[in-house]
Order: sequence, then structure tokens, then C-alpha cells
Amino acid sequence: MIERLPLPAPLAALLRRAFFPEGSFRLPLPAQLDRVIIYGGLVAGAVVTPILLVLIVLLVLNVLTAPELVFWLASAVIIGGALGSVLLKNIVHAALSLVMTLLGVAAIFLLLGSEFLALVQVLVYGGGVTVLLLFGLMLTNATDDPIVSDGAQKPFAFLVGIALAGILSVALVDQIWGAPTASTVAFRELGARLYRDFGLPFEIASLVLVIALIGAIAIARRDRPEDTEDTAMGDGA
Amino acid sequence: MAGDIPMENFLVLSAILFGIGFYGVLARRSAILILVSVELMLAAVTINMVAFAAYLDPERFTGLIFAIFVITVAAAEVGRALGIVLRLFRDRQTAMVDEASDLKW
Amino acid sequence: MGMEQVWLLPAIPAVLFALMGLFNRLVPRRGDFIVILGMAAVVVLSFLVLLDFQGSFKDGHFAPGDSNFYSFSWVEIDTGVVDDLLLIEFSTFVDGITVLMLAVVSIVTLMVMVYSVGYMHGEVRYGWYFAVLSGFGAAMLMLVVSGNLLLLYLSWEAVGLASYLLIGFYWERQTAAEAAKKAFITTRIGDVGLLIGIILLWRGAGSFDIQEIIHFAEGGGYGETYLTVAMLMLFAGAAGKSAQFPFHVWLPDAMEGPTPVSALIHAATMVVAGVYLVARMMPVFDVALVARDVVLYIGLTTAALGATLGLVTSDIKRVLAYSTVSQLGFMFVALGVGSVTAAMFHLFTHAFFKSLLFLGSGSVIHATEEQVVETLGGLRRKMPATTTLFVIGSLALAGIVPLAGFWSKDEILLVLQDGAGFGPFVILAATAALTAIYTTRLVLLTFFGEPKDQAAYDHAHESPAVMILPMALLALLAVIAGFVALDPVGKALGFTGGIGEVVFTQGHEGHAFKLDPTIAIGATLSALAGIVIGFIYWSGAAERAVRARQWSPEFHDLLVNRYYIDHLYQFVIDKVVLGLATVVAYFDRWVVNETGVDGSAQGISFAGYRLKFFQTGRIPNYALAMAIGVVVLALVAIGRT
Amino acid sequence: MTDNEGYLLLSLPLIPLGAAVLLMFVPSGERTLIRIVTGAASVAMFVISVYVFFAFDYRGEQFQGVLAWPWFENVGFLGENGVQLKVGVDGIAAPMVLLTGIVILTGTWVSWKQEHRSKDFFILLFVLVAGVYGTFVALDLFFWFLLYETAVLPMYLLIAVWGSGRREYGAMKLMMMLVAASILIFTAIFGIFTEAGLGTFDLPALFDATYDPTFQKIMFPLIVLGCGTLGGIFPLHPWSPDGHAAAPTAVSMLHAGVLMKLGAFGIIRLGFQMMPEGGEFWAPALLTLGIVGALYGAIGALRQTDFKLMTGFSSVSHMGYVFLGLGTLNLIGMSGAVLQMFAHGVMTALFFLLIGALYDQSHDREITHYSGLAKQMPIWAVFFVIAGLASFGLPGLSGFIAEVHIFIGAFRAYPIVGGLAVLTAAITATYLLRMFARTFFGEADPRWSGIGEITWAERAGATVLSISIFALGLWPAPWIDRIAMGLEMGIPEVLS
Amino acid sequence: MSELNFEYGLLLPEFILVGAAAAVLMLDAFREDLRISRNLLPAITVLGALIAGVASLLFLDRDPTDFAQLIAVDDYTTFFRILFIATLIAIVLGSYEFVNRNITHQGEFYALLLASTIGAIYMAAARELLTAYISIELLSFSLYVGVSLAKTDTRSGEAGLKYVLLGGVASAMLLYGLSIIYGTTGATTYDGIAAALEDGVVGTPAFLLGLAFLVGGLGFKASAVPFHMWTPDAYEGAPLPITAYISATSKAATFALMLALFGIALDAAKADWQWMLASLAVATMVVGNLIAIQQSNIKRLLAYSSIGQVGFMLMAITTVSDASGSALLLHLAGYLITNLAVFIAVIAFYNRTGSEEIEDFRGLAETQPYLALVITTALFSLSGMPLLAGFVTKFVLFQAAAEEGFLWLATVAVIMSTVSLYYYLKVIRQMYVAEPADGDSRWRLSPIAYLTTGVLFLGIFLVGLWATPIFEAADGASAMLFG
Repeated sequence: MIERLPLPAPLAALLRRAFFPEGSFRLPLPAQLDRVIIYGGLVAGAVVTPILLVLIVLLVLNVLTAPELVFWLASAVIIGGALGSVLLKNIVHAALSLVMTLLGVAAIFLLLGSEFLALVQVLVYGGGVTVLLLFGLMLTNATDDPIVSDGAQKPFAFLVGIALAGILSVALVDQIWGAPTASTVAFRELGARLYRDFGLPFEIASLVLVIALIGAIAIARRDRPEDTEDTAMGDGA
Repeated sequence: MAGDIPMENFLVLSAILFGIGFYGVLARRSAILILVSVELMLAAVTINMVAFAAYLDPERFTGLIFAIFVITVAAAEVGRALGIVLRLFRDRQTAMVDEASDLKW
Repeated sequence: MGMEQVWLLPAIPAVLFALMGLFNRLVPRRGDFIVILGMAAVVVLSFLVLLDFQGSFKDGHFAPGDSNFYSFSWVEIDTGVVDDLLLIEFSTFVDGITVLMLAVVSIVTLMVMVYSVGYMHGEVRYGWYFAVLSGFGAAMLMLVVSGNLLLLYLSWEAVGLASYLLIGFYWERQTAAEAAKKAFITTRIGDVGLLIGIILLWRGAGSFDIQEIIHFAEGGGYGETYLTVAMLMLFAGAAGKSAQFPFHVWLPDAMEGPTPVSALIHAATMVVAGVYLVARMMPVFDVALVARDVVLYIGLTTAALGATLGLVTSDIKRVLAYSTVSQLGFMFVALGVGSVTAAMFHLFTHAFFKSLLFLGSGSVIHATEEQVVETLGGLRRKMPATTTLFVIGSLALAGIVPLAGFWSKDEILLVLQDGAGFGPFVILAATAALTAIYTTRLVLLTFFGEPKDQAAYDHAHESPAVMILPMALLALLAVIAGFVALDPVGKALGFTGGIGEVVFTQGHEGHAFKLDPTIAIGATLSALAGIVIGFIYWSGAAERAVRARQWSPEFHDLLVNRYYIDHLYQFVIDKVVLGLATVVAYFDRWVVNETGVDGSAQGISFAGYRLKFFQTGRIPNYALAMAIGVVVLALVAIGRT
Repeated sequence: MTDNEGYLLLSLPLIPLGAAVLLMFVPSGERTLIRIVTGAASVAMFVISVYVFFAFDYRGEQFQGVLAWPWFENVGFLGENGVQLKVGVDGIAAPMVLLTGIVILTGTWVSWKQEHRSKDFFILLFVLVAGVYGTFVALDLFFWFLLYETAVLPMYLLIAVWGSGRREYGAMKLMMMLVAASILIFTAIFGIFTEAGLGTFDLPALFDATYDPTFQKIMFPLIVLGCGTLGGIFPLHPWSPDGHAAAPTAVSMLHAGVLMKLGAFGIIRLGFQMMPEGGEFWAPALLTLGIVGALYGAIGALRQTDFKLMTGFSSVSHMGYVFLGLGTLNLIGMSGAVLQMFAHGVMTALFFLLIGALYDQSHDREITHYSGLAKQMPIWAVFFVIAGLASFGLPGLSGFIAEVHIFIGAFRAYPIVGGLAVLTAAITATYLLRMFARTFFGEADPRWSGIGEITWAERAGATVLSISIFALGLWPAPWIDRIAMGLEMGIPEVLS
Repeated sequence: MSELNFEYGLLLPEFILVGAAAAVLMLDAFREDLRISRNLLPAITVLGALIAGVASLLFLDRDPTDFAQLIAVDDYTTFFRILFIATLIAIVLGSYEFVNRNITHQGEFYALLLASTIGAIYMAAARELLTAYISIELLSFSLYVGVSLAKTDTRSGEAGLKYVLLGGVASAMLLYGLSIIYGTTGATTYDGIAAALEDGVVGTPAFLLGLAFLVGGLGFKASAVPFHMWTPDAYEGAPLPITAYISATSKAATFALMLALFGIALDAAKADWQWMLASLAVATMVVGNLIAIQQSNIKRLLAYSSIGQVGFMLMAITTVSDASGSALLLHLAGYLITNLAVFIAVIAFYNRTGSEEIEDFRGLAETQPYLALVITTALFSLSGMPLLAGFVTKFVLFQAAAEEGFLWLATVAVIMSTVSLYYYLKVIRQMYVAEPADGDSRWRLSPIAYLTTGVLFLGIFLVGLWATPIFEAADGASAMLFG
């Protein structure tokens, strides 16, 4: 796997030995998972490090302020992850690159002054959704032939994507917003606003989650024998 | 914290993310990857919401609440969608979307 | 019983028609005697009207309209616009011609009815026959007494219907049905012209009343061409009914009907309705002289045509039919030069001797069951009475001196000579001669010479008294009818200025009847010559006639095929009318129906068919559709600002 | 006719509807019970129609027997008495009510011998009649259109299930063309309601409202083509021959006899009475369509060899006369048109009754296959001749009165057109007489020896129809006074 | 913050419905041990619905109050509460036989229906973007699940997949639109937006884009044409009761929401979105009705016919005003009754013959005349034939549109409703004219089926002949929106 990286031969050998000594030390994790994390870390590192270097240089030349640096970095991570998940041939890699994007988004939320939201983002997306996706992949045994060819209407898709992004950004940019300044949100008020003013949507959301739960179970579950015989017995009332 | 970053940046970022997400939905054949792309689009929405809340609506920050709800719904969405994808897989042994085209015309 | 109650004359037979039509089965002898009594009453009444008419005939003239008696409005729409009042009313009017016509129609109808008792004996629809005959009488009388043109048109159509029913009496026979159809359609086409003429006249004068129209016309109310077109249209109607040149094709075929019917309708009454109409509207024709000349020339051609065709036809009744066409031509020639008296007088005399001839031929047919002249011959021994009466009739037709035909034909020649110069006079004289020829041919071939078909000859027997009596009466009238015109006789009958004074119309001074010696002698000589030629050609075995035929076969064929007019009409109908109908039907089926209606329906469902395939069933396509939808909405939204 | 006689008017549409509902509960096997119910209903309708016709006082005011029950009031876009169930009759509607009464009476008697699901047949037939009656008496545009459509609603099933020949095609074409035509009427009604701006559908109020001439010029043709299609106007007539050929006897009687008059009635009521200037502007076009339709129908009929198709074409031709009469824009011509609506209604009903009687026994409608029928069916032949003579305008019968008025009206307006109209009458004569000669007279064809005389019900029906033909023919005054008064009051500005 | 009123009492009907849903779920889970019969579940659902219906009647004619500016509890909401609850009862009663036979998870099925009804009610009641969105999600979620409940039939899985994925994309679009509108107007409550629009935010490109995405998202939920592709497949795949439910409640709820949203919030920016909806309406009418001609499966035919009907309703939203509001509500009521009548009759037919092909309706008039009569009346009413609900409601709807100057749109609508008559006639032809397949004998419906179809059948005639009560209720309800 490392051979394929564009590295000078000695550095590659060093890395291989460092990470995969013959004795190949093991993280106390199932074989499958540790390779995934290692690879993920490697890829992320390979992608992020050059951008980081550039940004640091700019920071030093104090063109950028600290928050801007964080913003550019985060947006780079987001866009990189998004493109990865959309373009990569290997289905598993695509799914994993989604995680990168979502974590980038969490950084953005931090930047925009709502730590709670960043936390929720990391927890819900980083944890829950990713695991779910992996389970999905595993159950639809996408892992044994992960290479997925692209859909027939790729050029149209490309056109639409560009058009949408273009129009939206143009329109949103030339809307005169009056150069507002961001402000952080106190956690306590957020709680009050969420549970008192928007109590009703909260309850509806809870119903939505319950329905999603029941639905998923009802659909995905393999039928119990006694269910099917019920139908057979179905009394023609 | 991010006082001096102009809001347009965030909006453009979310626009681009939205565009990529839409591309993903149109181009991908695997159901799960389409789900992934939908998640991207929803993330773009949340960025938008939070940006507007932070910049324009600091005292009532409704956008933030909106973002929270969007995230919960997105999560529920993935869960139930995967249930249906599994059902599809069990019926047709494939998760490719364009195989599932019995219902037409 | 004065002129006011003149509406009673048509009413009696009409009522009888209605009653007999429905209940003739319940009445003994199928109600023939009731109908005859009714008609007898009408004859008496017509004489009473004549007397009353004489009474009021003081200073020899009539103020217009004062003779318009009994009337009630039938349809009245007051359109509110000044004097734009549509008034169709039931009004009656009596003057000289009406009285004459009343007499003629009632007498001849009565004779025919009496005759039919014998002739139609044992027919399956005996009662119905008499009912329709009475109906016909009613319609004819109504036509004659009607005061306004629309009522005239009404009775005109009723007469047409009656003739349709009577011609098609033996409707089991397909030929009779076809003949009836042909008669009704041809007269109907003529009636189209009549109705158009009437409405055009109404449009100018603002009313249908004849006197008002005449008044308006004489006052110069109509435009020149407008009036000519109107009167030509009127004449077309008259020509249709009186079987003049373009419309004469139906009369010979109409012989399919029972012979008494032919005698009544196609000799004396219906066919002369056209003459009566033109006579009635003569004051208006005087204003539209162009139209009157057309009447003259049409009359001439028809007379000549009828006479020539009479020479070659082999069926007795068709010969007489052609002779009627020719004689009607004579009457129209008289009208063409504007002399109502000559025309009406000829009508008066012709009615009697022509119906006599028809009844004669009827008794021949009744006796021998044969109509074709070639199979008859030598019947004089078997049917002496019929023969003598038939000879009297034919002599009258030929125009031999003492008989009625001579006086009226001579009168027309006289009037023609003054009115229209030399050419028409010569043609008419020749036609008169021809008339004599074909009459003699008919008489010789039928009654004299040797019997050609023994079976028919043996079967022949003299007709019963009930048929002979009316013929005898008509023969008597055929003899004395001529003398009426002479002044002394006229005065004897109580007409101060003689018949001529009486038989004229408003605003048209009387025509003193005089006998021009030269024409009289000339006419008699040509008639005698005709008879002699007839004898030469057709006496004995008629071998000379055969040789004449070889001499010019194609001319003979031309005559036999009636100048191919029938073929021309048939061609026109088949090719033009039915062709046009096929085109229209084809157009309707393919253009309006298939492409217009069904086409659009299929178009819509085809559009649905095309759209259906956008629904490919694959999710990426659906998503793409949504994406395009949004992008388009966004672009147009931006574009619109 | 006093106002509280409006209940009689209301009862006209309600009796058939009531009978239809009543029939639903009658088990389909009970043929005698069905006969009693239908017979009673049809007689009741006939008696009321006759009473309404003669009670209508042609010296009184324009709308008589007016009663109204509010339905929707100041709700949504509807203001004061927005939609109300308003009934009333004017000079033009009274004869039409009589016509419907006569035709439904005879139609019901004739279809008593219908075995196949006769209960449903009568239910649908009575719904159709209710629609027709309602349209003639309604004085509220909403209900007018609702009942106008009700008359079309059962047509499909009536023809598709009980019809003969290409019944599905005929039924579908008829239904689709009539409903498609109602698109134009729909649009016109919306336009009128919005343009009037009164927020009410009350017809008298809409008649008095003034619309600007350009609006009228656009809307009038919509009405003419929309209602005209039901009236069998020239370019939009193909449904009529096929539809009638496929329909069962009673339905084609009702349809050709009454429903086509509904179309012409619609043109008068929505077209001329509502938009006089539009009427004046488009009258020549209507006139041309009329005369073209008349000629087209007559010539088309020359070629037809199927009884019903020929009668269908002759209906198109006679309706052409009606449009011609309406186009003349003078009182005589227009009253001639309404007279023709009545006259033709009765004639065609008689035609279809007789053809149906023949078809039920011989199941063959080809004219060329018959000859010498008068021998086997003399009474049938006599009635047929009466209908035929009336249809080509023999004086003394209903056709002549109407046609003479139309010709006079046409001559007053355009002499050439008048001439053509009279010519069409001659063509009508030719194809009818040709049919008489070929089918009634001549030797009896052995093939049809089995055919017997028509049943008593048909004889009674034919007699009633013939009596009305003779009545209008011999003494037209009652009809003419009412129609002239209705027109004079209804469209004073239009009449030149 | 605190002056918002939090009178939870206002939400009583919804609580009852939730309670019923919970009860149904619990009973289904422990069915074997408690040995309760199958029919208890539908009974509880219906009972719960009835109680909720009665409870919502309490709020009738009360002065309109809002709940924390999120939803408004007024005549408008009551009108829809009753309408949706009635639909729920009708569908449950009409299909409990079908459910017993074909669906294994009865408990989940009824719970879903109850939950989606709550979602629908809140959609109608919502006066705030977030509440509106979340209630749309609730309704959509329960329908996503409902569509793929028919475990035995692979079509249901495929339909579910399509509906879920496309639904996700659509809601993402909708959210994006909402975020932009929130951004440009700075408020999420309808009144807030309306106020912001008053003082001139209208017309900026961003706001227009927001509108475009909003219309796109809602267009999906209402199945307007470019976004309608999922409807036919979802209808055909889903089990019949769910199809009925989608065509009835989900459509009606979407239009209730759109009327409120466009009526109150975006009324000021009318010029910007009117053309969007007009073009959508025309496209929907044309495509929906044209493709319907070609269909041979009754569910797919009804899918396209409902798309056609959506075209007509969109017209009312285009010409949003008091008159067209009341016209729309009346039409919705009429449409629901007619649509349910057709579906329940088709369900009854399916229970007997197990087929959805129009071909198999042959000779239904012979074998089951009552059912044939109900279907014919309903189809005629859908196509706008007189004496039936369709005529009155369509007439009023089109007249309202013409009143606002969209005469051309009304004409297109009338043309398309005539086209719709063509394919309804093809079904009727099959029932009445075609002979029954040999061997089919006359069969009887179950009493419940008789009851439901009978009530709906009378309902069609009632709206057709004496629509005044419903029209007055609709007018009162829509008056709430337009002040």
C-alpha cells in the first residue's frame, strides 16, 4: 500500500519498516479495523499536511488571523472529504471520507461560536452515522467487491452540481448582508430557547425518531415464522 | 471568535458542499453512497443555518435550533433509509439503484 | 250563395277526403257515391258562383281588391318595425279566370269520378282512391280561389302530393313508385323556384296578397332585373307543374297511374295550374316583358317537342301525354304574347276533348288489357261507341271546324300573328299540322286496319254504360264548347260583351273575340292535310310508315329516345349530384371525421405514450429530473429580475 | 303564468330524478312495476309540460313562474344571491318544455320492450331528461350549466351498453366531443362571471349587465362553437350521425329530438341574450355555418345507405336551418329558427321511433336490403311518410311553417342564402322520396316476410308525435306568439 | 420570551392520537400473551381517532389563538383536523380486511397511520418554518415506512427505496430554501417573514433562489410535475391502504401548508413566485392527465389522475386569495371524499380478486353492481361530471382562478379535466360494457365495506347537490388566513 505513495524509495522503506515491521506490531484492535484507522490516518495526514504547512506560512506572514486559518483549514478538509466521498471508486473509502467532512463541519461550528452544536455534530455524525454506514456496507457485503462504477448520467450530474454551486454562491455573495459580525451563543439561553419556545417541534421530532426506529426495525427484520403463519390463517372476517 | 471572517465565506462553502452533494446523488449508483451524498447536502444546510444564526440573528439564534433539528432528522433518515436498503438487498441481492427499476411507465 | 262563400267549394271535398281517407272501409261501396255526390254539389255551387259573378259584373270592370272576400289570419308576426308585418292569411279571391277554372275543374273531376266507378271496379284500395281523388279536387279548387300567393303555394304543394299518391297508386309495381318519385321530385324542384319567386315578390311588396303585389308592380315598385328574376322563378314553378320544356320528363312516366287519374290530372286540371298561375300574374308579367318572352319561347319549343315525340311513341297514353305537353305549349305561347283570353279559352276547350281522349284510351285498355298501339287495331267492330267518341275527340284535337279545338287553336294563331311576328307563327302552324298527323296515326293504328294481336282483339268488349256516359257528355261539351266564344252565344248566356269580356284579369281590357277568315281557312286546310298524310302513312298495313323509318333511322332513334333528354338528366343526377354527394360523404368520413376528431384524440393519447417513457423507473433519472426542475426554476427566477 | 306555478317548473326536473331514485330500489326483475313507475312519471311530465306551455301568457312579462331558493351566498367570490336554484320560463323555453314532454312520453313507451337491464336503462334515461328539463327552466347560470352537463352525463353508458352497431366507438366519440365542447362554454361562463363583476350567477341580472364589445366579440364565438357542437353545427357535427346510429331508439329520439335543441337554446340564451353586440358581429358567420351545415347534411344524406346515419345527417341539415335562422338577426328568421327546433324535434323523434321499431324486428339498418315494406307494415309506412313529408317541408305539416319563416328571414337578410336554403329543401325531398320509393313500394322482399306490424306502444307514440306535427303545421299561432314575444323581449337590440 | 402562551391544552387532539398510537403498539407487541383478537387494533385506532375528532370540535369557532407563535389553533386548523381524522377513520375501516390478510406488522401499520395524521394536522396548523418542516418530516417518515411495509411484495421494497432517497433529496432542497429565506428575512414565523417582506427584502436574487428551492421541495411533497417521478412508482408499489393514504392526506396536508405559507408569509412577494406555481400547475395538469391515458394498472392510473388533480389544486395556490382559498378547501374536501371512495372500492375489489389490472374489472357491473356503481360515480365525480362533488368543487375552483385574472389557466384546467374523462371512461367501459370473465359469479361485500363505501357514495352526492355547509366551513376557515 505504501509503495504506491509518491515517496522517494528510502523514505518509503523507512516508513514501511516503521509501521510494518515483519513482526508488525498490532494495535489491540481486530485486524480489519486497525488497518482501516491506520490507512485513514495516513491518507488524512497525506492530504492535510501540505495545506497546513502553507497556512502556517501565511499565518506567520500575518496575512491571516488565527480564526481565518482555522476556517480555511476546516473548509479544505470539508471540500476534500466531500469530493472524496463523491468521486472515489472504492465504496468503503468513499463512505469513510464522509467522516472527514463531518468533522470539518464540527470545526466550522466551533468557529461560529456554538460549541454545543459542534459536540452534537461530532457525536451524532462522527459516531452514529458513520457506524451505521459501515454496518450498511458490511451487511450489503459491499466489501467483497468494493469497486463501484459511476452512474450513466455523470456529465449531467457534473453540470448540475456546478450550476447549483455557481448560482447559489453568486446570489448569496452579492446579497448585501451589511457585514455583520458573528457572536457566540450562551449555552444556557440555547437550552431555554430549544425546550421552551420550540417545545412543540421538539416533541414532534421525538415522534419522528420513534417512527424511524420502529420503521427501520419493521422493514429490516426478517419475518418471524409465527408472523407468516398468521397471514396464512388470516381470518376472512 | 470568528468576528472578522465575512459571512459570505461560510455561505459559499455551504453552496459548494451542496453542489457536490447533489452531484453525488445524481452520479452514484450505490444506494448507500446516495445516502452519503444526501448527508453532505444536509451538512451544507446546517452550515448555512448556523452561519445565518450567528451573524444575523444573534439574540434569538433560531437557526441554531433549526440546525439541531436538521441533524436529528438526518440521523433518523440514515437509520431508516439503511433499513430499506437492506430490505432491497435481501430482495435483489444488489444495492445498486438502477437495478431496482421494475416499476416503470 | 254568392262569391263570399266561395271557400265552401274546396271545403266540401277536403272534408270528404279526410273522412273517406280514414273511414272508407266502414262505408258501403267504400264511399265512392259520397265523393261523387260531393263533387256534384261542387259543380252546382260553381254555377251559382258564376251566376253571382255575372250579377256583379256591372260596368265590365272590377276595382282591385274589392273581390277579396273571406279571410282570417293564420300566421301573424308584428315585428314592430314599421310595416314589417308578416301576415300569412287564408284569403279567397274570385274573378273571371277563377270562375272559368272552377267550372272546368269541377265538371271534369265529376266525369272522371263517375268513369272511375267502372274502371277501378274491384281494385284493392278502391275507397282510398276515391278519397285521394276528392282530396285532389279540394286542393285544385283551393289553388284556384286562393287570394294570396302563399296560400296558392300551399295548395300547389297539396296538389303535388295528391298527384304523387295517385301516380303511385299501384305501388306494388316498382315502375309506378319510381314514376311517382320522379314526378314529385321534378315538380318539387320547380316549386323551389316558385317559393323563391313568391318570397322575392313579398320582399318588395311587403305582403303576399296578389292584388297588392300587382298594384306594387304596376306602380314600378320593383327594380327591373329584380322583377325579371322573380317572375322567371315564378315561371320555373309553373313550368315544373305544367311539364314545360326543361321539366317535361315526368309527364310521360306519370302514365303509370290509373287512366282516369291521367285523364283528370294530366289532361285537365293539375297540368294547367301553371297556365292559371301565369294568367293570374299576367299584369306583373306585363311589367317584366323579358320574362314574358321567355314564356313564349319555352311554350313554342315545348309545343314543337311534344308534337314530334307524339309521332313515334307506341303507347296510347304516352301519345296523349305528349299531345298534352304540346297543347300546354300552345297555351303558354298565347300567354307569352300576353293574351290571357286565348290561353284560358284553349285551356277550357282542351280540358274537355283531352279528358275525353284519355277516358277513351282508358276504356280501350280496360277492354284489351293492352296499351301498346302495335298490338291493337281494328277495334272499331268490337267497340263502336268508344271508337266514335274517340274519333270526335281526336278531330277536336286536330282542330276541325265545328269542334272546340278549331276555335281555340285558331284564336291562339290569330293572337300570335299580331303579337310575335312571322317566325313563331309558322312554327306553331306546323305544330298544329303535326298534331293532326299524330292524332290520325293514333286513331288508325288503334281502331282501324286489321287486328294485330288476335288474343287482345278477342278479349275486347264494349265498356259498360257507366264509362260510356261520361265520355259521351264530354264529347258533347267538346263539340259545343267552341261556340261559347262567339258573341251571340256569349250574350245569350247573359254576358253582355260576350265571353271575351269575362275572361280577363284586372287592369287588362277585354278582348273582343273575332274570327279572322284567312287564318281560319289556313288552319283547317293544314289540319285536313295532316289527316290525309296520316291516312297515307298509317292506313292498312302502314308499310309506308315503315319505309319512312328506314329512310332516316338515326332521326327516328333521336325521336324514340326523346332527344336523349332523359339520359341527360340521368347522367346529371348520377354523375354530378351523386358524385358530389360521394365527395361530401368521403370528405366527411376522412377529413372531418378521421383526421379532425379521431386524429386529435389519437394525437393526445400518442403524446401520453411518448411522455410515458420518461418514467424510466431508475432513481438517478428521477433525481436528475428534480435537479433540472430546480435549476430551471432558479435560472428563470434570476433571469426575470 | 303566476309565480307560484314555479313549483310546477321545479317539478319538471325533479319528477324524473325522483323516478330514477325510486327505480333504484325496484328489483330489476319486476318488469310491470318498472313500467308503472316510468309510465306514471312520463305522463306526469307530459301533462305538466303541456300545462306550462299553454299557461304561459304571451302578453305577460318576459320570465314567468319565477321562484328562487338561495344555494351559495356571500361565500368565496360569490356575493349577494350568488348561486340560487332559480326556475322560470320565457317565450323561447316554453315550446321547448312542451317538446321535451312529448318526446319523453313517446320515448318511454317505446323503450318498455327493452329487456336487457331495463331498470338501469330507465334510471339513466330519466337522469338525462332531468338534465334537459332543468336546462330549459333554469334561470341561474351555475345550475343552467350543471344541468346542461347532466344531460350529457348518462349518454356514454346509455349508448355503450344498450346501443347497437359500433356502439363503443360511437359512445366514446359522442361523449368526448360533447364534453370537449363544454370546455368552450366553461371558459365563456368564467369570462362572463368575471366580466360582469356582480358576484352572482343570476341570469336576468347577467342579461342586464353591460359587457364591453371587444369582450363580447371574443366570448360569443366560444358560446356558438361550444353550444353549437351539441346542436350539430357544421364543422363539429361528426358525433351526431355516428352517435345516433349507435344509440338505442329512445336515446336517439331524445338526443336528436331534444338534446340538439339544447345546443341551439344555449346559443340563444348565453349568446344572443347575454351578448347582443357579439351576436351582431358574428351573425353572418353563424349564418354561413348554418347554410353550409344544411347543404352539407342534405348532400351527405344522399349517399348514406343506413337508415339511422341518413336521419343523423338530416338532423345535421335541419339544425343547419336553425343556425341559419338565428344568423338572420330578424324576428321572422329567428322565430323561424325556434319553430324549426320544435318542428325538427318532433319529426326526428318520429323518424327514430319508426327506425327503431323496424330495427328491433329485422336487426338490419341497410336501406338497400328492404323493398315493399308497405305491404307488411302499412301503419308503419304511413307514419314514416308523414315524418318524411314533414321533414322536407310539405305545407300543412310542421316542417313547412318553420322553413317558410326561415326562408323569409333569410331572404330579408341575404337573398342568395335564402335561395340556397330553399334548394336544400329540394335535396332533402330527393333523398327521402328515393328512400320511400325503394323501401316502401315495389314487390315485398321474401327475406323480411317475418316482420309484423309495430306494437301498440309504438303506434301510440307515433300517433302522439304525428298529432303534434299536424298541430304545429295546421295551427301554428300558439307557438309563434310565444316565440315572437320571447325573442322580442329577450333580444330587442339585436333584431334589425 | 415569556409572553408566548404555552397552553398545551390546545394540543389535546394530538395527544389523544399519540396515546392511541402507543396503545396500538403495545397491544401488538404482547398480542400472543394477552390473546386478544386481531380486530382490536383497528378498533382502538378508530376509537382514538373519534375521541380526537370530538376533542378538536371543542376548538370550533373559538377566537384564533396561537401556540408559541409556532402553530395557530383556529377554524383553519379545526377544519383540517376533522378532515384528516375522518380520512384516517375511513381508510382504517375500509382496509382492515386487507391489512389482516396482507400485512404482517398490523401494530406498526396503525401506529404509522396515527403518527402521519398528527404530522398532517401540524402541517396544516404550522405558522412557523421549523414546525412546518418537522411536521413534513413526520408525515414523510411514516409514509416512507408505510410504503415498504408489504413484506411479501418486492415492488413495495423498490417503491420504498425510491420514495426514501428522493424524499431525502427533496427535503434537503426544501431545507436549503428555508435556510436562505430565514437568512434573507431574518425570521422563521410566517408573520415575521411577511413583515420582513413588507419592508422591501423582496426580489433580491438570494430570496428568489430561496423561493425556487422552497417550491422545488414542496413540489416534491405535492408531486408537481418535474418532481412527480416518485408518485406513480410509490403508488403502485405501496400496499393499497397506504396508497390511498398518500393520495388523500399527504396531498391535502401539503396543500394546507402551502396555502398557509404562501397565503400569509409570502403574499407580499406574490409576483416572484406566482409564475413558478402557474408553470408547475400547467405542467402537472398536462403530464399527469396525458400519461394516465396509457395506464393499465388501476393504482398507477389513480396515481397519474391524482397528479392531474394536484395540477388543479396548484392553480388555487397560484391565485392565492380569500376566494381561491375557500375554493381550494372545498375542492380538497370533495377530492378526499371521492378519492377515498375509489380507493376503498378498489381495496374491496382487490380483497376479492387479488388483481390491480383494469383488465380484470371486466363485467363488474354484472358480478358486483353496487361496487361498479360506486366506482363509476367516484370516477365521474373526479372528472367533474355534474350532480357529483367534482362538478361543484371544480367549477368553484376554476371560477376562483378565473376571477384572479388567470382565465387561460382555468381553460387549460378544463381541457385537461376533459382528457381525464377519457381514461375514466375506459375504466367504466371495462366494468359496464365488457362481459365478465366466464366463471365469475356474483359476490357480496363484507358489511363494513358496504358501510364505508355507502357513506362515501352518499358524501359524493351530498357535496354535489348541497355543498353549502362545507363551502361555508371552508370559507370560514380560509378567512382565518386572509384576515
